[in-house]
Amino acid sequence: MQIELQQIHKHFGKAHVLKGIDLKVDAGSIHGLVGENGAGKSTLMKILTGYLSRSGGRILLDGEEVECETPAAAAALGIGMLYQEPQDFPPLTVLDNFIVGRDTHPDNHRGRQQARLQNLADQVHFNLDGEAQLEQLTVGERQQLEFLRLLGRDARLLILDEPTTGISDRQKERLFAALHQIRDQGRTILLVSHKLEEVVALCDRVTILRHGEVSGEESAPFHIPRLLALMFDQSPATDAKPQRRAPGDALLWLRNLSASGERTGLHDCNCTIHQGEVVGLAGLSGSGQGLFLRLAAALVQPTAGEVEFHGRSLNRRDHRTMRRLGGCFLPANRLEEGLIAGFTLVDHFTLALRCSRREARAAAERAIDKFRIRGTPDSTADSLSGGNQQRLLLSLIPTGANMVLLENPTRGLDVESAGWVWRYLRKHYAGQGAIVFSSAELDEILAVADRVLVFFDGRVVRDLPMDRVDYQDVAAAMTGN
Amino acid sequence: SAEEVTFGMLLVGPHNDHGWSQAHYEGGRYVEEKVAGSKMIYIDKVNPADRPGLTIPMVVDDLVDKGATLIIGNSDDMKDGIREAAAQHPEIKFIHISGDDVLTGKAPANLSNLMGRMEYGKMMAGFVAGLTTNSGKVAYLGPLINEETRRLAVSSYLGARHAWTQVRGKPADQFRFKVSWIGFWFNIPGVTADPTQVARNFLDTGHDVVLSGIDTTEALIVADQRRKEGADVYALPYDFIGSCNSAPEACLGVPYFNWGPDYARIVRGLANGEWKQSWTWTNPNWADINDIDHSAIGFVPGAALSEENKAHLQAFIDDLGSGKLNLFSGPLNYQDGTPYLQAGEKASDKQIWYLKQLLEGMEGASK
Amino acid sequence: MPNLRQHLTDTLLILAIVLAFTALLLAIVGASPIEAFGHLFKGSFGSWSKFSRVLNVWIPLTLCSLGLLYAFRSGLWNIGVEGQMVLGAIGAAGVLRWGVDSGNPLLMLTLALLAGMLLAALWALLAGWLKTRGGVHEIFAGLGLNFVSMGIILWLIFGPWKRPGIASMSGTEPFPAALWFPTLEGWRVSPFALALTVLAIIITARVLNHSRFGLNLKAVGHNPRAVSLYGLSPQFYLLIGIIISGALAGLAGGLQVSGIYHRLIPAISSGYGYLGLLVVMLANFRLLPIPFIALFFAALNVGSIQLPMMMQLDSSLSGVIQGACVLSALLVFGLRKLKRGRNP
Amino acid sequence: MSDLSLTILLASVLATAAPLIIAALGETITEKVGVINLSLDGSLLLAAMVAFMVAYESGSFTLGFGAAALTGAVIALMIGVFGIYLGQLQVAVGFALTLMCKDLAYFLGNPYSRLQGPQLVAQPIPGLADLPFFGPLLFQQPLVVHLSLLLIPLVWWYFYRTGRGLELRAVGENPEAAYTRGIDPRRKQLFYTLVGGALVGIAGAAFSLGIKPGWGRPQGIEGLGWIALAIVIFGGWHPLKVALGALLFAFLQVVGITLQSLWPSVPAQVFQVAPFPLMILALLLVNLLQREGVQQWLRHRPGLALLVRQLQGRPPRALGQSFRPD
Ligand SMILES: Nc1ncnc2c1ncn2[C@@H]1O[C@H](COP(=O)(O)OP(=O)(O)OP(=O)(O)O)[C@@H](O)[C@H]1O
Ligand SMILES: Nc1ncnc2c1ncn2[C@@H]1O[C@H](COP(=O)(O)OP(=O)(O)OP(=O)(O)O)[C@@H](O)[C@H]1O
Ligand SMILES: [Mg+2]
Ligand SMILES: [Mg+2]
Repeated sequence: MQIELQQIHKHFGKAHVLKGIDLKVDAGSIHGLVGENGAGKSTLMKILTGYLSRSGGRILLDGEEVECETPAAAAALGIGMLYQEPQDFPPLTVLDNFIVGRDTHPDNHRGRQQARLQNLADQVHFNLDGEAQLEQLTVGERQQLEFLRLLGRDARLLILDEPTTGISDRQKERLFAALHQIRDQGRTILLVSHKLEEVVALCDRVTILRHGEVSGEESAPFHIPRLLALMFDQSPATDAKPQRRAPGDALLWLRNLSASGERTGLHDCNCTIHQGEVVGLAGLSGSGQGLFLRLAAALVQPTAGEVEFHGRSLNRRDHRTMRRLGGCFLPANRLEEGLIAGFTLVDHFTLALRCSRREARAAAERAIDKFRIRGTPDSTADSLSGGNQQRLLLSLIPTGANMVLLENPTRGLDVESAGWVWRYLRKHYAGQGAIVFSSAELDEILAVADRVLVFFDGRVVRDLPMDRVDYQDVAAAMTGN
Repeated sequence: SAEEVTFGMLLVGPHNDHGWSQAHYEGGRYVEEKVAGSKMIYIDKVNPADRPGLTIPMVVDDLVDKGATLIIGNSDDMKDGIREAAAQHPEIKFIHISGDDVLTGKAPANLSNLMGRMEYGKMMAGFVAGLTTNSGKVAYLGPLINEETRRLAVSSYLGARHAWTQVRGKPADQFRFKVSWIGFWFNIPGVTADPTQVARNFLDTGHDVVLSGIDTTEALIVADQRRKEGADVYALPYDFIGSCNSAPEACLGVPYFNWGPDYARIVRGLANGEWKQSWTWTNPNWADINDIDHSAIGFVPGAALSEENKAHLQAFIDDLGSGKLNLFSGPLNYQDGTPYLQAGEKASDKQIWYLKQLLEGMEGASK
Repeated sequence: MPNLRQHLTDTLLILAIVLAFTALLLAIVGASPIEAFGHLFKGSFGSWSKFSRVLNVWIPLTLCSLGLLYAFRSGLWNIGVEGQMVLGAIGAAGVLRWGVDSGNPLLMLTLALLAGMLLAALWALLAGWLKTRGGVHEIFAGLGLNFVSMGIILWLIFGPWKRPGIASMSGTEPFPAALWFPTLEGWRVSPFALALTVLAIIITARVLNHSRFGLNLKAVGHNPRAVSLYGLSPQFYLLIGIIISGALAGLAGGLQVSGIYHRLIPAISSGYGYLGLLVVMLANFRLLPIPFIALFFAALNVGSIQLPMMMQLDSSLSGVIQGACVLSALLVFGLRKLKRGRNP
Repeated sequence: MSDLSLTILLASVLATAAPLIIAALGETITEKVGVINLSLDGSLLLAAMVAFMVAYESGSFTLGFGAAALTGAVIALMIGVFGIYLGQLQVAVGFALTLMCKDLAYFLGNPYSRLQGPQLVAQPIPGLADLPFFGPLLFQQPLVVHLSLLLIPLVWWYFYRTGRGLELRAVGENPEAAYTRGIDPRRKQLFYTLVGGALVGIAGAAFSLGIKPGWGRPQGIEGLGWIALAIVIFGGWHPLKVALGALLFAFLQVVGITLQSLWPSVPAQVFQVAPFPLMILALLLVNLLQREGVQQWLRHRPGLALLVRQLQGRPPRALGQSFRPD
């Protein structure tokens, strides 16, 4: 099946996420879609399967315009998708999960379905127990099951959004072999991935998205540095980095730390953060950086190991202890975890500074001025644009903080503001303490950090001082090489 | 010269409850019919559960506003409220049904107490039950425990025991009389025992006649269900002359209140400017207890009562009326074995009114 | 002020739906809607004595609703107000029983209200604790505790606290008049209780809308995940919210005992807790409309007695109207939400 | 207890439990698909009134039961439209409906108070009724008892052995995922909410036409709706355990009366209120057992762990949340 998307637009409320995407996929090919976090890949695919509505644009299958208004309609057209976040039913059994749905074989005979499942699993050498509870499976195994479902359907177009999360290399090989086989049957595959070497190994053609726009299209054979260049903004070198100081005393210890959560969990992490350091956490999203920051902030309790801050163990403590000792955390999903929708700037300052409303208003005015927040003291947090929400969060960091943990701190900021923010953060917090931040943009990390921790699959795979960092090496480590 | 009297009636339950409140309501209607120029204004469901926030003095204010010069409160529960209202409206006359404020001296001068001697009705009900039971096991579905409910249960017991031992000549030790209290005048799920359940339980445990002491007719309905399923069981409802109607085939009869004559007497008196505070405990009209114009209480035999037993009942009523028979005569012991009446002693009104326990021979809680 | 206009149209719309629905019901039972509404109105605002009766309902209803507002602010559905009110009544009655002969009625009344608030707050804390620690949803914890409190009050009235010799629905022995909250001549409402309620409204307005505590509470209700970043403990505020909620319900219960019934009766809570939930929902969880809606509901409760007296209609019509108000409000708010969602 | 034969006791339990089982299973269906119908206490009452009214006027049980089912479904429809499609809090809608339906029942039912109406009685099934033990237990019961007993395996079978049942559970767990698989979760939710509501209506009719025949104020079933809701939780949203919960409650009620006469000193309220603290304790237990520490402790005690797993029930994940496709 040949797919053509024309001028697809998508707005989420005020956010313009897809800005006129054109995409053409040849029948019987494996087409790759790559781009940095938040580029709009998943959104585009969800529009194609009818899960999301589109704000504008046309979809053509084999030259004919189709609507794709619901997943059911898309399924009827022969489109099937493996979602990035597993769309399944953890409390049900594997077999139940395999059966349920109007998009597949309308046969509820458990014996026959079990046989089908077994048969499909054998084809790709997966190993799944039909009677197991799905929630006891790893995310990788859940993805495998979803993939088998998809395989078992007569879908002419298979969309795979990050299908290789958490599966072993052997299984990956089998999966790839199966994908080649499917392609050779004449079916079309759209593969969304961050992992460039997979894309390179599998795809016939690749489209690169950046900030909701198509930034390029390449055909095999691929040149990885070129793909990287199309994916990430090559921001002009930030002058935020002053003279590197020698790290001071240790502030934060993480010992044999493990925790569950996110996609991968965190496994056996050891490191020490010293005063004066600016540490960047690199890695694909959901590789454990978020969990690392939350563990350090005592927002999540470890399943094993220990966090120690200023010589005090944070196990069994909550964030308030951390905060009293000078810690501070800024989450990436600002409105869910950081700001309080419906609360004004003044409200936020009242909460954060524990002061009177008059003082809070003054503080809010100062912050608006200083951080160039486009809003008034009485604007509510949810009425601010994404970038301004981020500025508000930054302005709420207490002045005396000595351990600032930031998750994607400049997300949604333009390059110039980002530069200003980093100068500000360095000036005010790097001296009296340390800054630890994650970022989806490797360039930012390389530009700002004194030290880089590279995460892959829930593990810290590199811990490098800046002078030993090599762009290619880190990018490779991030993608599992 | 007679004045026109508007009287206000406070009914604790719904006016059409086929029970206690309806009996009062019909009494009021009787007055309207018989006493020229009289008019009733009633409010039913006067209880805090049904009418949150309503207190007796408030309702009385309202009725007085509407021109009532006599207020009748039909529930024991209104005791304090009526007394309070009476103190606030000295020019208005009050009747509290089933109360004892006049006896205890707490009542202001414009408050009287009125009650019918349902003890006789209950004796008749018990008597009929004792005549009819095959198993010798009679059950009493009681509401909550207080002096009034105790004396009614005891009266039933005395009547039933009399029928069993004296009329049928059976040994007293083969007779069982069981009382279960549901905890309230009607069912409140999650709070009271479920009367339907209790009645079933009675029948399941071999009792074949159930006397109801509560406001609603569960006992009769359950007995009727069981009859339709082939069991030979009966029940007697309480309070209202028409109570048997909801299941005539299972009904042995109903002891009922007939408030009309007393009410008419009082209203007529008021119309003529007469009022005397009194504590009145009215007897049935022994000549004809079912004489609607003269008897304060009555007993309607049910469709299920055999002709033979009807005759026994009539004789029993005659004996009670003539004074030949007084069931409240000693020797009688309380349930815990302490003496209630010595041999030959006859209970005074106060001894009956303030009955402290159930009697020896009855099963069930006294307190 | 597009906001004000929207509120106004919403209100009118809700009223129109309710009027139409009620008129339909009355037509079904063959009664004249005009007459019924007339009686409802005259029965509640027709005279001072009637109006004072409305106020007597308004007081506990408002107190419960205010309390509920605290719980809702912190994100909890405190359906247990009903039981908390009962416990408040029990606490107050306990103190008054104990202090019958103390010779210091003012002290006793104060103590009674405080004890009622304390006991109710503890009862609420139990529900809150079940929620935060035990993971038991507050609706079921609250409901279960409501039934338990019903069991306790009946047990007290028919057991340890029963009147000498008898136990009845009429409750415990009434307290001597010295232990009643005094009322003004011709009024049936205690000015003290009225003042207390107005005070509660003012304090609640200040606390919820103009204090840091209120802000913290609201923050927890809005986004429990974010507040820990501001150094607040969400659990603490949840508990505080429900405790205040309970204490206000307890105050209402205490006033019922000391100001209205002058004794403990089984139905002491009169369903005001549940009705309060409706009031708050109809107020769309805002403070300002609460006293007015509570007044409207109280008037319905009081005026509805005229229906059986004058028209032989069942007075449960008032409850139907109250429910219909909330449902049509939910409908109107829901449609508005839908419209907003469609064209942002 | 001595006077009471086991058969009769159990037969009585079955009869008492019948409407509760029907109502609780109805609510189980509703909640299993992710919707919470909190209006049970009012729905039961209104349906009971309508059933009595219709059966009284028409003399037909079928019409009575049908009208009650319709009543329950209409109330459920309000929950569905307000909660599922308009995105209002289902709990709020349900609660308002609870209070309103109750008053509506008394308002409209007033003229039918305490009339002698039709009532279902036990129909001994020829042949089977004379069996020892099982005869009186199962075959001398009113039809609603059979209905309730049939419904238990039926619901179980539907939930766990049919494709539609699987879809139902899937929607209740994760409507988004169901949506991605071509199911319209909102339509499913509305449909099963209506089915559940209709069953609740039938339970109401079972009261006023069978188990507690008649209509009046108080009807004597106020509060049972809350109990049914509690039983659903107690039963962990599993039809068999829910039915067991209803039977247990009925058993407590029936035996409570016997126990009361055995221990007259214990106030009657204790036995009546018992189910509620029991429900809270059950919920508490279920939640505490899911704690990491407890789970770890249990890992070394497989026997106990198995028992705990049986006890555990988890609400459908999407319970009470409204799903709205983009
Ligand atoms: N439901 C939503 N509401 C609002 N914004 C959304 C929503 N879903 C996605 N977005 C925003 O749209 C943008 C594109 O998201 P999308 O999930 O398509 O990115 P992606 O390219 O798949 O990223 P990743 O590699 O992290 O999966 C992001 O900025 C995201 O925050
Ligand atoms: N819900 C709202 N209510 C009121 N004003 C709003 C609302 N949402 C956004 N705004 C205002 O509209 C303007 C544009 O918002 P938008 O989110 O499009 O900004 P943006 O260009 O994306 O900015 P940024 O680069 O900071 O993300 C901003 O001034 C913002 O404060
Ligand atoms: Mg994505
Ligand atoms: Mg923006």
